[in-house]
Amino acid sequence: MSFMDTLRTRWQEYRKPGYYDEFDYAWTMTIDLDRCTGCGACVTACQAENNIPLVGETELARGREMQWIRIERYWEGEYPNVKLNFIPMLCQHCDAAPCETVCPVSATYHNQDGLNAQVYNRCIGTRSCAVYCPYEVRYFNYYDHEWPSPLDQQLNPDVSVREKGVMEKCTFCIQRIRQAKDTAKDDGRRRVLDGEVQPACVQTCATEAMVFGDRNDPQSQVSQSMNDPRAYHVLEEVNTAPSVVYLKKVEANVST
Amino acid sequence: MSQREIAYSEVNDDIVRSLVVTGRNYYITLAVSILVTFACFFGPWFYQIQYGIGAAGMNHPTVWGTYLASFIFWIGLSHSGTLLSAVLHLTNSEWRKAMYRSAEAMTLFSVMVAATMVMVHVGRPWFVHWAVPYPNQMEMWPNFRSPLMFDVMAITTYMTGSIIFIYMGTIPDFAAVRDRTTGWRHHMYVLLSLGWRGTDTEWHRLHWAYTFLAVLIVPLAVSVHSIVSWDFALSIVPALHQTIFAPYFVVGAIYSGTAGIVTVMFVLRKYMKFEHLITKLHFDNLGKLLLVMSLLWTYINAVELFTGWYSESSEEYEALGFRLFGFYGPLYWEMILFCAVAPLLLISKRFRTSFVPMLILSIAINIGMYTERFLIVATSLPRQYLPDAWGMYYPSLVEILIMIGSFGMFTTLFLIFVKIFPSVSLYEVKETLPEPQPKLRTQSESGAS
Amino acid sequence: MAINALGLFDAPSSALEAAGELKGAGFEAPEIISPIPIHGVEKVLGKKKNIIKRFTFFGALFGGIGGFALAAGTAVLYVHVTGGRPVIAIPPFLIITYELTILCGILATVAGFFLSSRLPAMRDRVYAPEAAVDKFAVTVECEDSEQFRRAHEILQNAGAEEIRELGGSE
Amino acid sequence: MSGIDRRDFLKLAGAGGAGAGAGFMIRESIKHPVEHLVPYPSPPEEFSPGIATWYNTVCTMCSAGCGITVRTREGRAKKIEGNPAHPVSEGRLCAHGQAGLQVLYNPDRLTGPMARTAGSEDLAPITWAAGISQLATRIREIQSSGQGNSVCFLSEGVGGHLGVLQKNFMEQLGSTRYHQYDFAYPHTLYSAIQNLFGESQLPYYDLANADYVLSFGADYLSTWISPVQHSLGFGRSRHGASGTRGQFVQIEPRMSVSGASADQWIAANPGTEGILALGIANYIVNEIGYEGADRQEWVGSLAPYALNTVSENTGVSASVISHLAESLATAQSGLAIGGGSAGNNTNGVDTLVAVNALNYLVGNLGNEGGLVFNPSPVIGEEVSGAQATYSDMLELAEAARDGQIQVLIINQTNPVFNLPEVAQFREAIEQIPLVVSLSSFIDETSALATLILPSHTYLESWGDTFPKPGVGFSVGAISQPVVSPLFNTRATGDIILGLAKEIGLSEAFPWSDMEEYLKQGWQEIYARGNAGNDSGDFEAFWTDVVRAGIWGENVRGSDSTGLAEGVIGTIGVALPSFSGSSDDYPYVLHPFVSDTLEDGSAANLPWMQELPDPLTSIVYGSWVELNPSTANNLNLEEGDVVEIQSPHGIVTAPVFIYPAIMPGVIGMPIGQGHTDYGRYASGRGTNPIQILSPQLEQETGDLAWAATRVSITATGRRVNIVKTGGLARELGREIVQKVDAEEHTTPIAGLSSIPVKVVQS
Repeated sequence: MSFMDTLRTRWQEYRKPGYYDEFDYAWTMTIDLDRCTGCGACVTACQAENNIPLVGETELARGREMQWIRIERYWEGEYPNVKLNFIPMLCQHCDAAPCETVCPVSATYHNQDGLNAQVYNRCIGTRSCAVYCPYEVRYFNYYDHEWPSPLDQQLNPDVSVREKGVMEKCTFCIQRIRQAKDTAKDDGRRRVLDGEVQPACVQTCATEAMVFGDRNDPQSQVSQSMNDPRAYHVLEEVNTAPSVVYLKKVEANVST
Repeated sequence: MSQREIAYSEVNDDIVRSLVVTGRNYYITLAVSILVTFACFFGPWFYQIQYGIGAAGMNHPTVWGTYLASFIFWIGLSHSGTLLSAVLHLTNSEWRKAMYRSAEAMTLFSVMVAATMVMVHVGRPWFVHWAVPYPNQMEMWPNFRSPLMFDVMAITTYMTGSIIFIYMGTIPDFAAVRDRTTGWRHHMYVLLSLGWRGTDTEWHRLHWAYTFLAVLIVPLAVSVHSIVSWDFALSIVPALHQTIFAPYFVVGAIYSGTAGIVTVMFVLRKYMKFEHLITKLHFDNLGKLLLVMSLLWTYINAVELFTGWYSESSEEYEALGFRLFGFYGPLYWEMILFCAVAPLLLISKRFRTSFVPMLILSIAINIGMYTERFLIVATSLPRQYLPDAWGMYYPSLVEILIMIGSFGMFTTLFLIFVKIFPSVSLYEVKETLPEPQPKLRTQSESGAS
Repeated sequence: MAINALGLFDAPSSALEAAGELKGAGFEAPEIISPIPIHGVEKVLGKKKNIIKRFTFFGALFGGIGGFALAAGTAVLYVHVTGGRPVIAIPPFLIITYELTILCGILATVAGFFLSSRLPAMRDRVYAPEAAVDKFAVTVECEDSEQFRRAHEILQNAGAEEIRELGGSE
Repeated sequence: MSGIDRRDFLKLAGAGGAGAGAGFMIRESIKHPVEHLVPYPSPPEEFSPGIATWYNTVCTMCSAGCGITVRTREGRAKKIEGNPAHPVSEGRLCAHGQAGLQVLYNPDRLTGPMARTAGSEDLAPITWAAGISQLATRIREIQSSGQGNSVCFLSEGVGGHLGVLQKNFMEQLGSTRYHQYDFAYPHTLYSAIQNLFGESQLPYYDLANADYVLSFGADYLSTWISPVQHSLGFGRSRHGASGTRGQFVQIEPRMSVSGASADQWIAANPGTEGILALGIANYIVNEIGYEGADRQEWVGSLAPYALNTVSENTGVSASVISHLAESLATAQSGLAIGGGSAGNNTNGVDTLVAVNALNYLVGNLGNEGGLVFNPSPVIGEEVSGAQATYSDMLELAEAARDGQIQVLIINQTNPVFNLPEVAQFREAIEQIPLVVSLSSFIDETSALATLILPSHTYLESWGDTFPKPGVGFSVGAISQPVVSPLFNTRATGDIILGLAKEIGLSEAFPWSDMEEYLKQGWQEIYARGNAGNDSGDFEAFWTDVVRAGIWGENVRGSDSTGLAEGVIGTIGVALPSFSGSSDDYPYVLHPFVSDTLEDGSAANLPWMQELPDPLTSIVYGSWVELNPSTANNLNLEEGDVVEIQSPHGIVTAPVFIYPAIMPGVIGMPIGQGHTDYGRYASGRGTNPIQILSPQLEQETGDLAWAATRVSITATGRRVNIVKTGGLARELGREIVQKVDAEEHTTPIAGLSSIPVKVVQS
């Protein structure tokens, strides 16, 4: 191949949008809204796994909550025909993530697993990613958080403790994914098995509303779950191609 | 106009006097503004560096606050100076010449203050150099797809361009002042004037270099504020994600910049005793420009609201509704009053040529424009797609102090400027005066005839 | 050892006249030092070549190519996907290109200005401080005192208020 | 938070300058990472640095007894996860279970024994030897004077061998005063099950296989009995474990988490849930046609519960009642459960009898998707009756006031907080000369103690748990210490054994520590030879059980499908009686156990304080829930501080407008309002238990805590309720999308709207 040909091939390669299709894994989560009871176990599990700081009442009053996964609640109707719908909201790991393009220092990007990764050490704290995120799932460290001793002994050594001025968000428990990949490699396997890795929220969910896995594998539980006709994306109209798929809540016909 | 005939030497005298003779008022003002800068800007900022951005009132989801509003405000204020100067230079407007120097200085210092606001805004300002493309060990380069990176490039270019533009135009003046000063000032001006003599070749080169710079700077200035607007418009935040944003910001910038020039002109005229250099003509012309800008601005605002209403989407409705009638609703109507209604007074020529009313209006316009920037941030971000994530944002004391301090910093820089740079262009003012006629020859000829 | 003659005039027209006469008398490159640019210099002293525009053009061209190369090159050096965009994403990179075009254009213009006007000057040159206020000076380099005398005469006839003899710059 | 006070701020502001600024920046940019993750200087042998070790044990954050796996690194517990082998939780865990780490690592934990010397207000640290001997000396004195019964032991709900140990210890002392006290203990449910089925154990509700579940007041997904187990069942039922998607109906005056997750939420007048249940029963028997042999008996006793009467009493329309009855009866496996506020009225037992009778009528006893009876616990049957009702506690207080109690030992329970002010329990405790607390924290009750002998947390000590209710067969699990003790504390069992030795009861308690005692106890289980001991000798069996974190045997409970003799004739529910007149106190107070803080015992866990309440998103505070129309009538808005006055006291809290509460009912969460209990709990919100009237449940004598009437007065003050949520309305944005149940027939079918890419690997 001549130099020009090489150049042309490379050019075409680099001009191909969204080549995350070719990633090693495409980690995906489905959340069945028909099962979610809004209990909040996922929230606490996430806090425990990912060293999410305690914010305190005064800071919460100033609107500085810090929960990588949160339960949103939406009321419908008025008393007595009133309904409450829960929806867990976490980083959607969008394939066309608005947050990634806006970071001037590439502190957030798409990694080879199709995850939306956040590099804490690289972050300079412009907070523009949080503005660009339509799901509002990016959280900022407004100051150095403290773990009064001995609460600090609980901190997970696999996850870094973020300093002030750094943006953070759900990672799909990337430390667990890393570990599973290492185990697979040690066992001489090419790929992580389905169900071998689960983020803390999925693991703890008592109604089994959440399923996590690789959608590249058509046999995986999550692919099956995505096959459900109830599958949809939240805020589909903003076209972010999320990796979190929700299954529609089922509304029973209650004739009263 | 009612401009009195003045001689060339008088111009030199005036300017050199403004540089060398310094009254007590100047020192008091300078001391006050330095004090304000340190007490309100640097003090709180260092506290914020120590504590974290939490010292400001930002929260989830309103992660941007007054710092960014101030940033846009100062960038906007910078727009009239260099841009106006360049445009008027290219169109050979005579009336530009007495005012463009200070207008450009305003540009320069507002860009500087804006750049500082970026430092104040980011969470880890000590790593802000990572946003600059330079070869490094980590082989990490900034993300050139980011609108914020466009900002970095555009503002750097604009700042460089503005510094060069103002400096190039001042070289002959430095030379003129060089010859009239002594001591450390003389040495400083020797350096600053670069050995300028004023030969015909130098004038010729300067003219062309200056013209090319002007040609380059006009599209640059327009691009800078368009790019700043894309920080917002490229997001998908309701009420920010609007195609009208680039012209909206450019028009707003020129609008507030022009108003800023009026304010600065008034102050210079009054306190530097430039009554004969800065005249009603300038205020009249600036007033006309302000009126045009105000109408444009009002139109674009109407378009913005119309787009939101026409979209029929709950997101746009709620965000615009919150801006108009929410907690910060009164500020919105204040902005409309100051920026859309009050400027209609400019239709009257009597108003345009009265100094004090023009000063009041120009300050009001800039208050309104600051409000606009504040509202862009503070009323859009709290009302986004997921209602359960809605929140409210109230500026904290630190933020308000830093906002006040940024004005102090601007004033300080400007006060230092007027003592170093001739704040009115010597040679261009001279150009506007009638050319000196040869006296001796005339006498001898008349005697002969 | 050259001598410079410098005549001070109080009006640009006189200075122009004097310069024209000097040029007509065979003096090489008489210069006018003035507080303001004088209109019509070209007619008297001939049209000057303007090389700044080339600087500006090539500077901008360099900036344009370099800007795109910077954006695309660094993206290719360290490939990571953001937002599902191509590695070489044309629209955003065009903005970088645009800004760097202007930046390099400006810098090249300044460089062109300095080079072509021989600034900053490192040594003393012929100069009259009054020419920065309201006088117009005409200077010419004379090879010997004879030439200086002739120049003096021409300047005198043109109506110079004062004529100075200044040391050569060589 | 970063340790800057105002003085520092002023200093900084004064010292400000560009140079100083550069200094700040440089310091920030070159500083070392904060070293939160301190490794051991010299690591113990059990672990390798950098490699996680998992230990199976049991969660004791509530009484459900879920199995957990604790992940440890470098000898520190890092994460609690569910134990997949444990049949109660199947690897799942609730938020409280997760927060167990914060019990272990709580900064307010007591670090060693302390005593209050005479005349001093402060507690001074002492040695364990001194503490134990002080207590032992006192007990010996009392014992030798033959007043053994004046020693009282008040524990939290403890089962298994620790419970047995505690009870035996008290028996050896000659004391009958061994009590356990948990605020939310379902006395009425036990009573109802006993009355109706003659079973002493709570049954297992097989939610997973049920396809129509009627819940009367039981917040089974969040706070009631065994939430994780119920949630698992709920999820599986929703996913169609029984063949069709399960439907859930919740009947309660204020929507709970279970109500929010149900398909249908029905508000019946408070206390009339039993009447509603009997109305449904009546409809099933008479209209749908119940064919049992005892039909006539039912017809007779259900006669007063005609549709119209029931509708009038309950406020639920006749069509709804008949619809519920039809759905329940025609469902493949319909299930009715009752508890929570329905069981805490003056007619609590009758109500729950009526509710559970529905299960009999639809014939699901012992069936899949129905009500399965549990066998008696392997260990600790004798402790089952130790739970004190409100009347028992009143009696105890009375005895204390009379000077009949010389020593009170409190183990992790907090009656001062969990009993209404009118019980005057604090005053009673103050009369006791020696109050000893074994609690890990200074809570309101421990604060009254003169001697504090802090025990280990459950993650540091040996123990075992036999979950109640079980899963239809016998299970048990050993809890083992997963970390070495953090502080100078001791396991409760060790304290008792040590005490026994000091008193001179070595013969009765020959074991050196709890582990040995436990092993000896498990010898008996091993000897049953029923399951799990294929492994050979006892040591192997023991290691297997400890390692697996679960033991079970295939012994079912009673498989009778009948009722206790003659119970049908006694079925009937009276209208509830409320304290206070409806004129002076127009609203019924509906206190509910907080979804995040339980009965207040989790209030010292910062994760629980920061976990938004599932229904309101409120954190760190108390609130008063009002129906929008009630609030409108009273001209109140969110954040208005109101006084809630009952005949027995006043509490103040801010108003929260809650769309799903009956207009005549006022909801208040239990859990906040601590005056002690550490930095995260104390001084936050109010405790509605304080103002409860002493209305008793007729049969059990327990407090009918849903039977208080109150009035509201605005104070004119306003506060900002701290909550994480914004506007809880969708505004037509289709965030939570829905599909009609009829369209959604099978759980997995058809093509997805989101294509799945096929990649060869």
